[in-house]
Amino acid sequence: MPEVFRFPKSLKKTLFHYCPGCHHSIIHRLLCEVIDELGIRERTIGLASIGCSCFLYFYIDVDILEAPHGRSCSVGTGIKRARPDLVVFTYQGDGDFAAIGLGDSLHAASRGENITAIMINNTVYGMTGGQVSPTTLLFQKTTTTPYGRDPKKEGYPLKVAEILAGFEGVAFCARGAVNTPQRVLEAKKLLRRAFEIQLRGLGFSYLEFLSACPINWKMDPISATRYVDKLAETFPIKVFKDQLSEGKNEA
Amino acid sequence: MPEVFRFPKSLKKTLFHYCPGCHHSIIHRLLCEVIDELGIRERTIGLASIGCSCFLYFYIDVDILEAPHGRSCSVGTGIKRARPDLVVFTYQGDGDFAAIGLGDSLHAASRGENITAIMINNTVYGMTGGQVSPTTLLFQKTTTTPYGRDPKKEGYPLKVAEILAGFEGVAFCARGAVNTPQRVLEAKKLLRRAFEIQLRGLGFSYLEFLSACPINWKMDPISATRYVDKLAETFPIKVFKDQLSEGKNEA
Amino acid sequence: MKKIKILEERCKGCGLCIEFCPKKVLGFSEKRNLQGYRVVGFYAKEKCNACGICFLMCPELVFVSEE
Amino acid sequence: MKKIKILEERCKGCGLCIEFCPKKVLGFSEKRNLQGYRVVGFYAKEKCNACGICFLMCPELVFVSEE
Amino acid sequence: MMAKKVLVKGVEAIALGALEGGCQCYFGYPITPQNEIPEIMAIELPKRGGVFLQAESETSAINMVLGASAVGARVMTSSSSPGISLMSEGFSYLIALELPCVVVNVMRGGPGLGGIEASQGDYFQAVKAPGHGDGRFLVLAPYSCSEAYQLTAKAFELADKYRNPVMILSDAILGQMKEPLLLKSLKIKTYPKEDWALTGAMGRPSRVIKSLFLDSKELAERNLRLKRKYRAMEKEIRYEAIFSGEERVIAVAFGSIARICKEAVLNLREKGYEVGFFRPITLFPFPGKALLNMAERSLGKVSLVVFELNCGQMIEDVKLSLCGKAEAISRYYPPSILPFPEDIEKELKKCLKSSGFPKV
Amino acid sequence: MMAKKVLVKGVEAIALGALEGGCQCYFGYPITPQNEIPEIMAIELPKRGGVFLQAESETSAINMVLGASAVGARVMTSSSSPGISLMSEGFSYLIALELPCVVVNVMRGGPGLGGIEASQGDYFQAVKAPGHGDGRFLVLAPYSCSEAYQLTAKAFELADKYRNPVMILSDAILGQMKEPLLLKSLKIKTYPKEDWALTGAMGRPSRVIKSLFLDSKELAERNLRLKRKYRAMEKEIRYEAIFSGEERVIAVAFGSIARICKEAVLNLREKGYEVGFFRPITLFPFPGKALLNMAERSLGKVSLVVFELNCGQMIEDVKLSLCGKAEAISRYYPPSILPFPEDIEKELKKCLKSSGFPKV
Amino acid sequence: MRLEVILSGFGGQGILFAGNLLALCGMYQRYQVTFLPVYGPEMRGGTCHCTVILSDKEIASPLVLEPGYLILLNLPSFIKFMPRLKKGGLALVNSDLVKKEEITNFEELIKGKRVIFLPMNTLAEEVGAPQALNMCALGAFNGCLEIFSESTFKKALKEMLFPSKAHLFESNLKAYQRGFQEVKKIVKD
Amino acid sequence: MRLEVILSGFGGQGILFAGNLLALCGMYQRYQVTFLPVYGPEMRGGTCHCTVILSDKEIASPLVLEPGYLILLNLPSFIKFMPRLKKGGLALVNSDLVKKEEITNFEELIKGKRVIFLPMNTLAEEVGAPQALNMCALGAFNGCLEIFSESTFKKALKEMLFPSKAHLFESNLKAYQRGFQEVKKIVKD
Ligand SMILES: Cc1ncc(C[n+]2csc(CCOP(=O)(O)OP(=O)(O)O)c2C)c(N)n1
Ligand SMILES: Cc1ncc(C[n+]2csc(CCOP(=O)(O)OP(=O)(O)O)c2C)c(N)n1
Ligand code: SF4
Ligand code: SF4
Ligand code: SF4
Ligand code: SF4
Ligand code: SF4
Ligand code: SF4
Ligand SMILES: [Mg+2]
Ligand SMILES: [Mg+2]
Repeated sequence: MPEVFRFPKSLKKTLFHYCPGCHHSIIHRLLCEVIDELGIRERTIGLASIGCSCFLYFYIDVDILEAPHGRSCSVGTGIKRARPDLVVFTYQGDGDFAAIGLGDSLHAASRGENITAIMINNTVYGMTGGQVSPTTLLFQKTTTTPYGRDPKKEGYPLKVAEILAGFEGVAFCARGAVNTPQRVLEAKKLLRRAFEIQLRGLGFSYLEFLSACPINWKMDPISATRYVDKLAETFPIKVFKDQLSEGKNEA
Repeated sequence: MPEVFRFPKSLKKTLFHYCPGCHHSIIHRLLCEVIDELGIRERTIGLASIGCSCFLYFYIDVDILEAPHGRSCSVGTGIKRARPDLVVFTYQGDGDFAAIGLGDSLHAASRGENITAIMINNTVYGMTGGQVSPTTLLFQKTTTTPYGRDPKKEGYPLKVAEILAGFEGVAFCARGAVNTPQRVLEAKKLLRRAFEIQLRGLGFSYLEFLSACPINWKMDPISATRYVDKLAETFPIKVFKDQLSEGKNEA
Repeated sequence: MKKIKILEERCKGCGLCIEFCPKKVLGFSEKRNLQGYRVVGFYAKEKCNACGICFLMCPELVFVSEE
Repeated sequence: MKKIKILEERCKGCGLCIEFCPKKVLGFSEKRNLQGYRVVGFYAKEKCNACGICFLMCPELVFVSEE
Repeated sequence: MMAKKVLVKGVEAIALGALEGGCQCYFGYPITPQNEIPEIMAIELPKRGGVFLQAESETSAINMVLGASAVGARVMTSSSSPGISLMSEGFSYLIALELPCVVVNVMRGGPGLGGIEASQGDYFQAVKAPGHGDGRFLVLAPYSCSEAYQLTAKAFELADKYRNPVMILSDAILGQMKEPLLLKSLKIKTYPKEDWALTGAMGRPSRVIKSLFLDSKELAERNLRLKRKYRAMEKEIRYEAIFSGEERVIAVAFGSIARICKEAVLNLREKGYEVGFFRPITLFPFPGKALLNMAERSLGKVSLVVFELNCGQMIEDVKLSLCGKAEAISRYYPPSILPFPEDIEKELKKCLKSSGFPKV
Repeated sequence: MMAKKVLVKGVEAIALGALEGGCQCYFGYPITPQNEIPEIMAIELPKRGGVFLQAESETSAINMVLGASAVGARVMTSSSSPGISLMSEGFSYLIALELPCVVVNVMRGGPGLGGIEASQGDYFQAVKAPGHGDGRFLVLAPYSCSEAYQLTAKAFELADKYRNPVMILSDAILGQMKEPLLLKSLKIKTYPKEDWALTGAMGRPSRVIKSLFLDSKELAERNLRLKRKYRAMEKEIRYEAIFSGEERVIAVAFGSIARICKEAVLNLREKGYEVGFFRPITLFPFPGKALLNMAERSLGKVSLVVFELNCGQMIEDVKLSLCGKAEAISRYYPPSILPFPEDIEKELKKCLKSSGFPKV
Repeated sequence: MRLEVILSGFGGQGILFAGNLLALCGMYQRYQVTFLPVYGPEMRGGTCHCTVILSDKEIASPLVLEPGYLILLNLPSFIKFMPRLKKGGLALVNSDLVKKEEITNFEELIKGKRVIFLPMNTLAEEVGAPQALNMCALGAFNGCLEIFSESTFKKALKEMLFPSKAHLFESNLKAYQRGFQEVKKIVKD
Repeated sequence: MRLEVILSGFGGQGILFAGNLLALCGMYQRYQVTFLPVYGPEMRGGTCHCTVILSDKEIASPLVLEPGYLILLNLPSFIKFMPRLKKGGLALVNSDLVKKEEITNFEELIKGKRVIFLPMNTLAEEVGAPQALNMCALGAFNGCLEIFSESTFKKALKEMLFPSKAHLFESNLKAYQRGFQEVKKIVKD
């Protein structure tokens, strides 16, 4: 049993602006718990990217910079290169990280930038009203695939973790979810590991979370949360790479 | 023995502007031979990208459009979507395809755009004077890695074919070279196969050629040509995926 | 055993806590908070085993310990 | 047997043909073309077996068949 | 078909106008406040055998537009301020390659991420520097749903006519506001493209569309040709004016704030104030001659008050038009503070007074 | 250390100036004609404990700049026209976030890929619309290697002083030309950044640097604050003038063509012609008052002839400055046709004549 | 005739739907209309409002400084918009979420203005359509003014729900009618 | 003193190196100097040229319409620049690649101008430095004008070759000297 019922120190008391049942804020809480436990709040810079989570700074009590849409990994690169002593994480949506930002994200990963990138994969562009994203499931209806995602037209779901796992610069690569209590506990461990990897200077740590977007999936919160299991069929929940557990200890 | 000593019909008589010993023009010739043999000259659109090969239109006698740096796959997408009856190929450098264009290239591939993308991997930015590229070998000196490519700083060589092979939208993915007569012959077969895949509408066909850049490698043409073997240690010459040979016949 | 406090003003009525509570001790009350949502309350607080699942699943950090 | 013509004005003197010719019948001549390069010529044309390797390797399409 | 009256948003009117204008392909990337455009196109284009594709970014969207245009399709994209910035390089190429297309910018507050409320902060970018180099767009600024519908349809014709991108410059208010729209069919001309488009070198020499000019004379010539084209576009100049010659103060504005100004001007005129109204509809080419004309036809000294939702941009074009022959005053409202008609009335009255003009 | 004299290209002078200005980080992407800048930085910065990184594109380069600037580093990027366009979105964010940095644009011919010879086609983009919204850069235009060295170093100071990007606007000729440069050490001020930079929330409340403003008043306030800042920048206005009051015609030009004009003007003056010379060094803020002043101090009627390597851009700022008090004539040379001093002399003589001025 | 209304409430309360529907009814009733939604930045939740104008003359400005009517579904809206209500104007307020007691300067805010309190949430729940409190409000609004007929309302509602929400027609109509009737009682009083 | 020179040839002939070196020599000789390279677009090969000005006064324009001197290493350069040579100006021409017979309007082109032909490629090959024909040309140029001393040349050459091409110093120097001597023979004649 983890320590529960405690409001993390790094989490501000502000009410979340997210829709009822949105998983973003569960992940915020976990992130804050990990920041607290690792004692890095005072030397961490968070990157709020453009998406439903762009108000990250209303909630997480660390220094936060707003990055242009898709550019968090490049902005993070600039920060970390200038100040290697700081801890840097990005918090991005699937549209942000893997659509407009794919180039920035993959290059930062390939260079092995010593930052932690968190991608919240809800298979749609939440903030702009539920358009298709590279991670939209096949045949899923969105506002810009009104007839369902057709592999002949929009291609296939992009499997970011699977790509990154093959990069030499990537030290940690995993996919989690927060749609069951067990997975929430597991998710926190993954987060912790991602930061530990960064603290040891091992390279790029990537963490993807499957996440419910009830509003754009047009589901009630409970069904949406259950539906994350369906996402996991296309996007398996798994640790793809963990150089720390593979014995690499210091950069 | 292939038919040799014949100036391809699709190749213009203009002298090449390339440096002595540059492999670009060998690949141009092969491309023209394949276009001739498939009889597609009159319905092919070539995309000249920004790099040493930006003057493609001086040499190859098909309709050619100049694409902004890195955007050939997006431009090609626009063409093919508007006119699916046309045959579309891009001709790009490693900088063009895999640095600035990585997002465009990977997304087009992931969507399974039915076009043929050719990437000439000479591990540097030839046209601008030999700067580091995502495919520069480890410890290789370039004008912007004067102390050699350091994996801690510039990361690891990006293996494009290896990434693309894992994409469902990609129907053909191979890496060749033209630094020996045998490989030249093989290269032509790969080119032919890439276009055949497109003609059958099977999806994205990707073909990478390791290519010598004597001037920026600061080698004489013969040493540079031999040195391509060294590149092949990092970038294995291989057919990664061929859905036609795997039995997929019609889209 | 922990005393659990429900921060009603944070609740958005998503129902995840109710769904996942193994003891089925949670439910919507009649009360509406300032955000306009029906808020969660204990049906049978005594049966709660403080397992923390509601805390884990609640997106709004509604459940906090009383101390 | 094919007659091979050398389009001297195209040659850039890279030497790849010379290097790869299995019969070693090619070499640089004294002549300089308008581009300023020493051009390639046959040392011993009779030994050439028309294998086509020079054509395959020449980046400049210097070697063409005479017909 | 009988013309149907519908209640639509400005952005919906734009989408419907594009369909009426014969748009065949749409490539774009979502951004508020214009997402209804791609959403409508996603539904409608496939029904008509057209192409809708959501690109992975604005950069790739504009390059897809470039490709489709080069092979002769009627093609468009739409975005809002930050997304438009990302298209700058592509814009410059489209202009240089002389490729027609329609670009919609539903402006939002800037700079940076800014806000999604109304703004006219991209005026300079639209009319002076859509990208690097000397390229220009033909820029149309509707101020109502009907005009958005008509101008967007017309934009496809103009783009083809001049082989140049045409921009519809709208803003969050115009885009999100609903008004009745009479869906009448318009006569939009088409122009043959066989003489320049890339269609495969069948029965003709192969063609190249490129913007790299080795020979310096060629590059200069391309630039001068474009410049001549921009002059020729002056034929397309449009504006709306409420003016009799008696006015002492004229409100100049485009887009959403023009509506607010018009309301104020009409109110004031009703009350007997000598105020006029001028609304540029083409922002480039700018209706400068018409403005100058107005200033010169004025019976007394006249002041032009330029109202804008930014920090003062169009004021420069107004000043440049007037050649010092009348006074131009800038009243700007940076995003997202919107004036009400009452505010504008106050400003106009102030100007009437401060210029020493007799009160009514 | 004794000041050393070296023969360097303009772009090398820029790189050396950046090092003198305390540049700590460089992020950029290769593009002709400015590749010497990253190449020098790649050698020199690591030696000094600084950071050099070639980004995978201009878009990512400017965002790396953004990151490094936010944590307090002196940081720069450099590019040329198409690459600058790709940075537009980033520029707008940098301005909105009030982050200092130095951006070098060594302009080449446009639009599109254009050519790599000299051009001043990005003037409008640099001074009016580096990105969407109302943002502005402080723009410095050197015209020699020494000036490039000094202004680049100074740019770092000004960027920090105003918390705003500063652009060095150069061109292919200035960039590629070599001249002797005296490498003297300069006094470049630094400004404390602890009060705004993100350094980790140690011993203080956490900080946010953002440009999204929910509250519309906040966004307007940010815009007005920026506008005030631009006004404050007028303190930095620089220009060079050759003027006595007797002139009938004044050549106005910046950057490379200013050199050619200066040669022509000096030649003509030697021959007794009444021609003057005005060279804006800050392009934004524009030295408009100085120009107006000159026009007003002229003893007779004076014409200003604006020479530019584009299709006519700075002419607008000159006209706006003059408020109709003197005539401004545009003589433009689109890329890549460069006039020789002889051509400029001819033009100036023509203007002297056509204005009906007495011949010497 | 010129009617200027601002509707305001939480994101989830269907403010924009109601405003849009009002404008559509106006259009069917042959008025010139504008409907201007204003919402927070690209985000979910939060307060949102919209402005609807109905007029028998051309409407230039879609913005209204001092509207003649307000429909206010939550407390922040009440506080934000009451000061802008025209003297003598009418505000329809959701008493389920706006409690006089919680507003310090309540009397000052309503001075010279007409305010009608109705428990919109409760009414909507009572007709079994808890989501349709916006329709209740619209019904109440039309109950006060009778600008459009019920058949116009039905036509407009049908169009707006078509096709994906067609099944909500009956419940929405009921909520509308309930609001209409309820306000009649008060107005009659 | 003001000296305006245009050097022109193929990309591979070391035109820019020679022009740069000339300017550096000028600087060491305490002149004001500018060196302006002009080359094709981002590409390899092709013709390239540069302009060098040496003056004892400030140099404003680095561009020269009618240079007093030309150094022309290939045929296209000869055809392009001869018409721009000042009346009475001097052109140094590489006779290995520029053949009078191949130029139709040869006489017209050289009218009123001094032209010196030297086989630069051959001379360079003769001293065993075939790549250094540019140094030959520079030697010949200085042979005509003697603007800088050989020690200045050595200093400048050393600097320009440092560090990666330092080993080429001797062969370049020899080529320079050979050009210098060779032209002396002609000029003496
Ligand atoms: C350059 C640019 N393009 C587009 C947008 C509009 N936009 C805001 S958020 C977003 C996508 C959000 O999707 P995602 O990253 O998946 O995050 P989510 O909201 O789903 O959490 C887009 C396209 C923007 N702000 N900037
Ligand atoms: C937007 C933009 N950025 C940069 C450049 C400059 N540029 C031209 S070619 C090139 C890279 C060429 O490298 P590669 O693609 O590997 O082709 P190669 O020349 O090696 O064949 C670059 C960076 C440009 N033209 N446009
Ligand atoms: S739109 Fe989706 S991702 Fe965004 S807050 Fe709502 S539920 Fe969460
Ligand atoms: S620079 Fe390299 S790639 Fe470019 S033409 Fe020369 S050898 Fe070929
Ligand atoms: S702690 Fe466990 S048992 Fe108690 S309410 Fe929460 S989930 Fe139910
Ligand atoms: S999970 Fe939280 S927000 Fe959702 S109903 Fe339960 S207490 Fe309320
Ligand atoms: S054909 Fe074969 S043998 Fe003959 S020259 Fe060519 S490579 Fe040599
Ligand atoms: S390979 Fe071709 S270009 Fe090279 S030397 Fe031989 S003939 Fe000449
Ligand atoms: Mg998402
Ligand atoms: Mg390359």
